[in-house]
Amino acid sequence: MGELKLMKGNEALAEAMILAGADAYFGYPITPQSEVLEYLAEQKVFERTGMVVLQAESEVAAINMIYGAAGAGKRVVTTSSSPGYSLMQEGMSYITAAELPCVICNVVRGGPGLGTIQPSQADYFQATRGGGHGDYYTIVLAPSSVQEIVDFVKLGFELAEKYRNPVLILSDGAIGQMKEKVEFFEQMPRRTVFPDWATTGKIPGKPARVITTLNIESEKMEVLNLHLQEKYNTIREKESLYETYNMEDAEYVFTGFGLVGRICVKAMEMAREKGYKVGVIRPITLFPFPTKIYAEYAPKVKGILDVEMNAGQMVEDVRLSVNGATPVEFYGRMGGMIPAPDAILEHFEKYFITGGK
Amino acid sequence: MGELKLMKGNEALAEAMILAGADAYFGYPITPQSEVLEYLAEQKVFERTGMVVLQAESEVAAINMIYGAAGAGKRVVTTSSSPGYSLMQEGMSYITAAELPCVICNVVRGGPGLGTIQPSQADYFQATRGGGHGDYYTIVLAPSSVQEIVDFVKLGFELAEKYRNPVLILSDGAIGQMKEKVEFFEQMPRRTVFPDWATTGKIPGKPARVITTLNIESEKMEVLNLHLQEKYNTIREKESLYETYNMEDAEYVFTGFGLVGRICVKAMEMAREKGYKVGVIRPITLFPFPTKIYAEYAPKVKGILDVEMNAGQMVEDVRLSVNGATPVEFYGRMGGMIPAPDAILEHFEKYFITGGK
Amino acid sequence: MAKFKGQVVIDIENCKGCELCVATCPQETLSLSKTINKKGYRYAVVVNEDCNGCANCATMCPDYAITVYKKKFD
Amino acid sequence: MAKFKGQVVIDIENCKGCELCVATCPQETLSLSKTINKKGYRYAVVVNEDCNGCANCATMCPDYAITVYKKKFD
Amino acid sequence: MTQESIFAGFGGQGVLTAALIVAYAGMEEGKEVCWMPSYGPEMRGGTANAVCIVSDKKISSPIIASYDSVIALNQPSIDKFESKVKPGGHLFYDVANCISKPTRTDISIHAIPASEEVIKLNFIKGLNILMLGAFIKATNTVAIESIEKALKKVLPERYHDKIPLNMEAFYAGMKHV
Amino acid sequence: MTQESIFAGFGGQGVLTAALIVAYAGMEEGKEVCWMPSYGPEMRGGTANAVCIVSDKKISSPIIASYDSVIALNQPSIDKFESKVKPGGHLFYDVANCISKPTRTDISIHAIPASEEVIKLNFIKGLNILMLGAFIKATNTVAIESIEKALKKVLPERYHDKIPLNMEAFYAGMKHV
Amino acid sequence: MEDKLNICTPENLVYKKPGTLKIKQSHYCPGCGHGTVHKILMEVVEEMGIQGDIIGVCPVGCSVFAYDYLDVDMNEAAHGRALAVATGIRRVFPEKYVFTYQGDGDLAAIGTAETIHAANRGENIMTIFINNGIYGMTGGQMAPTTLLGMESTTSPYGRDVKTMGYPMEMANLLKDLKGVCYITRQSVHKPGNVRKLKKAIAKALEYQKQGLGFSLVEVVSNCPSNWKMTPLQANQFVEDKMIPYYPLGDIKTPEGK
Amino acid sequence: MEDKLNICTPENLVYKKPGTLKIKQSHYCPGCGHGTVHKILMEVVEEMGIQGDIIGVCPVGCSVFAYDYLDVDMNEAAHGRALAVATGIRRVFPEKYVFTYQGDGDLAAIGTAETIHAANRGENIMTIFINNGIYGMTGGQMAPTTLLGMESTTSPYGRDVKTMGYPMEMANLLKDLKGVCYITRQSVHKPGNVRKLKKAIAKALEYQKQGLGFSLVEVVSNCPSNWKMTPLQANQFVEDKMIPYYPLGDIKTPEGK
Ligand SMILES: Cc1ncc(C[n+]2csc(CCOP(=O)(O)OP(=O)(O)O)c2C)c(N)n1
Ligand SMILES: Cc1ncc(C[n+]2csc(CCOP(=O)(O)OP(=O)(O)O)c2C)c(N)n1
Ligand code: SF4
Ligand code: SF4
Ligand code: SF4
Ligand code: SF4
Ligand code: SF4
Ligand code: SF4
Ligand SMILES: [Mg+2]
Ligand SMILES: [Mg+2]
Repeated sequence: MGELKLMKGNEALAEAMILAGADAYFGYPITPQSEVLEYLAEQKVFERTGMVVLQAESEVAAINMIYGAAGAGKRVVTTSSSPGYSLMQEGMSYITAAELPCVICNVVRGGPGLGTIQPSQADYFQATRGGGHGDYYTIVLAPSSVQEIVDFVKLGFELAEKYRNPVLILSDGAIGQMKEKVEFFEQMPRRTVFPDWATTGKIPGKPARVITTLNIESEKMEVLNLHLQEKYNTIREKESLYETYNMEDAEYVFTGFGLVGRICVKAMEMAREKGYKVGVIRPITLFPFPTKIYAEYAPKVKGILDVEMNAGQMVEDVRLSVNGATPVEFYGRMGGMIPAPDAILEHFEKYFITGGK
Repeated sequence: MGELKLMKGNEALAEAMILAGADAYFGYPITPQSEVLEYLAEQKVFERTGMVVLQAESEVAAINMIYGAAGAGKRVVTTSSSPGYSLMQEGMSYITAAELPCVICNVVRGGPGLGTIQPSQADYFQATRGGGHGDYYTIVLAPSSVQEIVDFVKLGFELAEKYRNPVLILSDGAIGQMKEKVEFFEQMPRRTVFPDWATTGKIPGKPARVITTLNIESEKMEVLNLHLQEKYNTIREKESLYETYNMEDAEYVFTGFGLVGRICVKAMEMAREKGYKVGVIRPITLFPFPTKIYAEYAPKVKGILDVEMNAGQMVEDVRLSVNGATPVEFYGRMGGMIPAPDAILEHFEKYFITGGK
Repeated sequence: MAKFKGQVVIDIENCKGCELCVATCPQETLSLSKTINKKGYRYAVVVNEDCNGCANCATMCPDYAITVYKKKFD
Repeated sequence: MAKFKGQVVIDIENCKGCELCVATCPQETLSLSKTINKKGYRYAVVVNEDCNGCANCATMCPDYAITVYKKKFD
Repeated sequence: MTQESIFAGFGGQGVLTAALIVAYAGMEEGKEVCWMPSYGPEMRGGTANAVCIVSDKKISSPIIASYDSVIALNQPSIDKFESKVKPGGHLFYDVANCISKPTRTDISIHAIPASEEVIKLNFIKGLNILMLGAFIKATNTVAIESIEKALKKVLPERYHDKIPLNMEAFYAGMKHV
Repeated sequence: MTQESIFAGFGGQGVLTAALIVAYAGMEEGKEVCWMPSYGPEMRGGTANAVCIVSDKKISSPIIASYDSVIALNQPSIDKFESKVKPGGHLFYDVANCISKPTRTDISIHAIPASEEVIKLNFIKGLNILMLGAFIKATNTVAIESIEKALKKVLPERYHDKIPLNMEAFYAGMKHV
Repeated sequence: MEDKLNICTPENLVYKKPGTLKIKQSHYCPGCGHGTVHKILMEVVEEMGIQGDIIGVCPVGCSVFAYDYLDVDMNEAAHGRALAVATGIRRVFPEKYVFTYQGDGDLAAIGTAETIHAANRGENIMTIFINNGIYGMTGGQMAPTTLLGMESTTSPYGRDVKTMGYPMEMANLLKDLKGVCYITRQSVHKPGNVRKLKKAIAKALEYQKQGLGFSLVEVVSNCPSNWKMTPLQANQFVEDKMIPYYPLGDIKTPEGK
Repeated sequence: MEDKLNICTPENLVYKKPGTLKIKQSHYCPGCGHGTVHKILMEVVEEMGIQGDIIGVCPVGCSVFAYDYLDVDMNEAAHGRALAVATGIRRVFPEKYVFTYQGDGDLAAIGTAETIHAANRGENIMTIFINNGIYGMTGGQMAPTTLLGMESTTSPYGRDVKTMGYPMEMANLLKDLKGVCYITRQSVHKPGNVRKLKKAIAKALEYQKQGLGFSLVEVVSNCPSNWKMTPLQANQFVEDKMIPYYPLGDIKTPEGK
């Protein structure tokens, strides 16, 4: 096992890209994720692995550089934060329609608007419902620790290339800025053979490759859509990930993703100390959402408290999953505020014990 | 009552803006909505009402021109179609955070990507869940006829100004292109007094006005968010609109928005001819979604068939509304295809009568 | 003194009748047909034998519907 | 021959000790304090009486912390 | 009574206009109308069509899978829409623009020598109006006077002198039903 | 054992570094650690703080509402964090930087003449390390050797000659607990 | 008749469609310059023998379908983003030839930032810029390059400088950027011009081979359909109105103009 | 002592903070040029007596908080969109004065298209362009204007022309656009320059009053914090390195340069 490092989430993210054999990074500075580009620049990655790094003129340009390099069959990645990621929505729609594998990380900050640079989870809808136009989904991974950020870069490229679909790592300002112990995987080689759909230059005797998202005839466009939907269904079946804690005897469930998932565990520990049988479900993939695990436990528990750093977004997926089988309550903080474990416990008691509200 | 005109949805939309006393239109050409800007240009609107019209260099510029002019207290409007509206997502987040009234129309085409220019409803998630970053909602009106397009421009400005919130008219390529009889409202005067928050130039003795979405301290940003959420709840309570047809004795419900709502009515008529007691619920506001009417009928019916020109988006709101009280099935066409009445009937029989699936 | 003789072959189904070749021909060798092709366009036809093989027509053709041959006679 | 006499008033709490005024003063009238203000900055102080009221210091001050007076004596 | 028709042909043959004239005529008579064109990016020589619905009652769906009448001005349109005529409905086509004849027996098929007639009238552009005449004669969707009024609305001022000529083509079309 | 501490002061006083040293030292000892800084846009003279958690078991939440120890290098930090010390916990503050003293009685309060000491040592920049010394002495969160190792990791090469001086400040801090 | 027939033999062939074009009838309107430029570009690719070493990018615009005609690896791009997409490809494949083929709406309106920054970075890319003074694909709206007084669907009474600004001269705008090695303006309205265009494209690719940086080959083209003219009238308009405002010739060369 | 005290009287006042600035200490770092430019701009507004007739737009960047200091109606703008926002205001309020206050990252990177098109349309707007060769707000990343070899957090080994392109000279890029009436480049590193800047801003607003179109007042400024220099060192760097590359003076005037 590799040596342990103490590293910022954003720096670990950048290091993991290099180790994953990424061919290129295109990005634009924005707090709280500028350390990614800064780390890559400082590392002289071109000398390390031949990876190219470019500070684009904007997020719109960056995501389209990703489209170009991914279309050419290379392993590419970009990062941004909320306002910047909003500017990438047209590009995301194109990348998904063209089925180009790539990894994007949104280090979410508090919106809407310019808002604050403090951590938030208010981009959940945008991440899981496709903020861009058309019927598409990006695979969404929600890390809760610096270690998971590293692991999800590797997993992200694997899923992206397996399904020819972009993978979004939904981080936040806190995970991006905090330092934790982290262990890295071995340096992976950069790709030398490219997928046959990639535009690497026409191969004599074979038809020229075309990367396009245009289908003037609706009939053809519907065929593309049916294909995409089939792919999404496969992903729903095969790739959903989650973690549970103390669910065996749980009468109540705390649930939250990313950093909040961890805070829920702490709140659960506090609740158990007070004698409440609480368990935790932490979704790891937000698309596909781990619907089954909620559906499975819903009939067995007295209620679910969903906690988020937003006004209530994932809670819709939780409700869709339990489909009325158990009450689902919500507690959230907004605009960069982080729910503390004791506040979670307090709201739990309010909703489910003293039955207030 | 004014004389009846036979007009294209897009042209009627443009004419309604003029009559509603809009001060400015900023937009960028894209099929299938370019007729809007073209009609305004042809009409010499500046001579008619003093309204200014500008073809922006891009959709990103257009939405920010809207931000500027709306911030200055003027009545402004823009239109686009799917890829263009995706580029406006950062701007929408800013406009909503700054609470600027304005009307936007997305004449939806089939995505994702460049896709097709044929009609679609695949931008429902983007419209109702805020395609941009942060916790925000735009009021969404879904016209099903050329007449409603006209009515909703007027209603749109009223709601936008009442709540200081952008209003999105979610049209589609078919409604935009088709001609129907339409009756217009009287020419309304352009605003001459402006809201006191508007940056019209500092008034001596009063503090200077500031339009901003920035709140470096999370505490302040959370206050803004709480205010916005409170506003959205008021809107949910007060402004939800829908239409029902033959629900009195309905055993089954067809539901769909916009053009599809009308097609559902035709399918319902065909179903009734075959002896099935079918009713129709057509949501008019997509945000706020008319949850109550579904919740009210859910226990009384044997099932709901939700029909959309997408892979299944509004169906999530229907399911959240009925919360398991009755089965909700979905039938949709994608990529610019339009579900025909007989196909709806067929799927209804498959799901609920012959009990297939 | 050497004399050049040219000849053009026109792919009439790909011709869209834009007339650019007709207008550019120094020898007035080309003209548009009375009849239309499958796509409904009148198409370019050779109307005299004075073609000198200059290839102006083919150079101008946006639908690459013209092939040109040229031979020197002396 | 006329002689100008100047005087500056420094808002020490708004001063950030950037020294731009100190460096630009032709009369070396300004310098930074040993002690710090509430914000923790050393601030500009007058160290001689040669001020001629040229206002260079105030012109350069990014924190508009300097007011300048000038009087003609003859 | 409701008449759901579709006019189809090459871009440039004026099928959209023909359908629009019917819509205007229907409006003249206080009927409910809906006109839905096919639309596409700027490309020449493609096929175009327009659905026109005229009805006494509110029109629910402008989207329909089968038609009371199909007016086809070229072969591709015959091929595409013959099967979509409702049983008992009408199919009108221009003889000169038809290579393989429609074959259905459960609908009334009208072979109109339209091209021939307009050449006689030396009014090539009148092809769409001539077919319109046949359609109106067979279906009585709207009155002739309404058509004449509609022409005024649809044709730009500068072509109003051509209205008599258009009506001539219209009557010529009626003759053949 | 778990130690949840927060180091707070003016930007430039080195509170983030002090907390980071503890985290590195904890890692040296194979403990679980988490370091969470406050962050903001490029602005000088603001206040900064960093949470440092050192524990024998997996750290669930890096977000905590109350602390075992608060190390406050200026008055605003004392004001903000005194109330957030867990009963029985520690509050360390620099006498010179304190105008109104903390008043709680259910926690052990350590008034450290840090500024005074570093002036004696003529090592103004050592303020943070000196406070660190007091904190470690009182809580034994990590061993002194680990701190020394951590310094090597945290300080850039070019400052390694300053490590002895830093340790001096560290020991000076310990003296006052 | 005799000698006419037998001169149609390979050794007498002087002009034919290049083999680097796919066999498919184009969707372009009769007389549209796009077809001519496609042909010339592919002639150069064929003659340089780089069909397997070149990657193209076509953004949306009438030429978005270029991939149906150009028999080389192609990427469609979102409106205005061709040079960002091409930069992505260029950076990961430094040894390939990369070109973009963009309209004036694309390159000079929504794509302005991408255009200027790719040029300023000196991306080793050739951009073919089809200036037809209009948005063709979407039905004839005003482009940044639309001439003053020229009618379009969004300037139906002619482009008015007071509210719509001046026709943009992109070649001029880019010429002082140090990353740019070659800028030339050509046309396809006469055989001689078509031949000059071919030389220009060959030059641009030659410079790219030498790694000299960004090159822009502007083609003053036409749009008969949206100009509401016959192809011949359109080319006359190019001669009489477009070229006087957009004069032809080299604007910047590596040798220094 | 005596006479010193009694000269501090209104009639002897020669310089004081303009009344058009709010009473709030700025968040800017010590010696930052933003503060000086704010002051000069407000002096002009005060002297022209247009506090009630001017509307400002500040995009995100260190000066996003300008609305905390400038006592006039202000609109914050998204990064890069200041000139789109200002165009929106300008078009609906033709009779007001409108200005934007933008950084180099904002105006020359993400906002390139908005900048060029507002200028080309000749929007009657004054843009104050703070060129400090860096992204200040976000902690010192490379800007389009960063000098070759200059270090930033994203060019830690100095800006390398091969991969990062050349420092962009926006004033030069814009000067040939016909919609532009006035372009000047000034600085605030010496009292004389600060006084020249004031004249330039006054001129620009004067031209706007006459409706002459777009004017750009570039200010070669500093960023002590991210340049990792003292304010004095930073101003020396402006003198020694920035100005040689970005020479001061008028680049375009309505009278013709
Ligand atoms: C984001 C976005 N905005 C607008 C459009 C619509 N659109 C497609 S092509 C085009 C412009 C075409 O003009 P030009 O680039 O000059 O190419 P041409 O067709 O004239 O060759 C526009 C506005 C789009 N597809 N995407
Ligand atoms: C869409 C978007 N991208 C990126 C950012 C982050 N950001 C804020 S300001 C800024 C640039 C600041 O530099 P500059 O414009 O030169 O202003 P300065 O701070 O140097 O005065 C950036 C990249 C943002 N807020 N929004
Ligand atoms: S080759 Fe020359 S002469 Fe012969 S037809 Fe063509 S243009 Fe005319
Ligand atoms: S130039 Fe080509 S397309 Fe045009 S008429 Fe001649 S052959 Fe036909
Ligand atoms: S006014 Fe002039 S002389 Fe007086 S202190 Fe300021 S700079 Fe020095
Ligand atoms: S210039 Fe202003 S802020 Fe700087 S030291 Fe002098 S008075 Fe203080
Ligand atoms: S619309 Fe214009 S540019 Fe497009 S193909 Fe037709 S003629 Fe060419
Ligand atoms: S970071 Fe730079 S630009 Fe921003 S305030 Fe500080 S010195 Fe000024
Ligand atoms: Mg064009
Ligand atoms: Mg800057």
